[in-house]
Amino acid sequence: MRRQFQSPIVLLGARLLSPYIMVFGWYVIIHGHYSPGGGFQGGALLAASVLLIRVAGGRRVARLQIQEFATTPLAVIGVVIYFATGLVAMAMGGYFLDYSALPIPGMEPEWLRYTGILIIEVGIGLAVMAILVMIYDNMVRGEDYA
Amino acid sequence: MIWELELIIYIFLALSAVVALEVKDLLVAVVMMTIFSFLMALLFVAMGAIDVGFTEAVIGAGVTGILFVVVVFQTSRKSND
Amino acid sequence: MFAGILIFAASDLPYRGDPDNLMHAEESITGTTVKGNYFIKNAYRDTRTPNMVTVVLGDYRSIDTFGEQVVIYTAGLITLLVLRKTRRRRA
Amino acid sequence: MLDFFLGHYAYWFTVILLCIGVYGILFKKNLIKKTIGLAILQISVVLYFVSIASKWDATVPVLNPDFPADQVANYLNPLPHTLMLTAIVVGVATLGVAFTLLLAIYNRYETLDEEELIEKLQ
Repeated sequence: MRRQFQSPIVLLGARLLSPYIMVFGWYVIIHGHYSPGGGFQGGALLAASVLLIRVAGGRRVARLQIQEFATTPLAVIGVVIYFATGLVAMAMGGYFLDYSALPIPGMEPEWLRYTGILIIEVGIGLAVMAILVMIYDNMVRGEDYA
Repeated sequence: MIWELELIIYIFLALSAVVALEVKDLLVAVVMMTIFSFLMALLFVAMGAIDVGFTEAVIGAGVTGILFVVVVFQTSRKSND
Repeated sequence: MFAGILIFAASDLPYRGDPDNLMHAEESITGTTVKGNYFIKNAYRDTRTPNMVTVVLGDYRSIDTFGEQVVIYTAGLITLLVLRKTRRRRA
Repeated sequence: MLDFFLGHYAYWFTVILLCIGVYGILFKKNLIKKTIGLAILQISVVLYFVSIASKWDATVPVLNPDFPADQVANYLNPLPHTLMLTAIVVGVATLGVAFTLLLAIYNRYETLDEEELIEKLQ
């Protein structure tokens, strides 16, 4: 509707800043056991790095990073990672989402629970990133900014 | 918990909330809403809830601000009250 | 007036930050155990993870977190369906 | 007297924020202003839950070997933090649904003011 003129300086700044935000998001997800962080915060940071390119560059540039039809399968993959972890634990004889029954050989039950928390946090991060980007894409559908 | 710092942040929170509701230009209201979220994240960290403060700083100031700006650009910018 | 009633009611709440509050006690007034102290004592011993918030989010209350994830997934699908239908009618 | 004030001022300011949010929902005519009021009310409830979890002279809930975990007065209560962490993320998702409905209303009726909307509905 209200079309802004395209500014190359803003686009350059966004392209410089976006990969570092994405790396910091993965760091927050992986390192969430020892410092403040976790799946929700890391997923929101990943979504912020994708939305920065989309706001600064418009659809033509954003199509090179993550395409619009790819967000729904990513959200499904995130939910399925979480659910499959619970189902595998239940198939191995534990309760639903009981990580100490996961079939990884050679680990004590405490470290198995540590690994289970890590797996489900990757799932949460993917789902949160995909859904926040999906809301933005549906709201600006058919119109081009910047 | 440092109670003098929390008292100052509380007063600024109430001020920014009132300004965000009373201003006529909707873009200014969105910016005041972002300031409100940042002060709230600062207050959470001062109370010791670092995870909640981190989440509020990322989501309340980043993603919600972008969504508000998109809605204001797609609809009208002026408000009658 | 609404604010006055709420402020008067809030003045009867227990003091903030007191470690002897009912919420931080070992047993509640109905005799059941309060789970917060259990989380603080046993989080590192059970999962070898220092961050207690992550442990409570991912291990002890993981089914709750799964419910939250399904809720935000449904919210994303609602935006997809509603906006696709209205844009098609307008065009 | 100072003790009473220190114990309760957080609750009073939380009540004031909640009343500002209710005022925004009830008396503002623009729908975006109503949404801002909704966000303020939601964050004030989160603030109440965080403020009842605090203890004097306690550290953040990340395990530190200098403070033994047997004495629970050393650490804050991690349970309300977890509940509010998920509440914020679900809050932004439901806010997205609210924006979606706003855009659908604007695409059909070309206005966001409440009185004009009622006139066009009749």
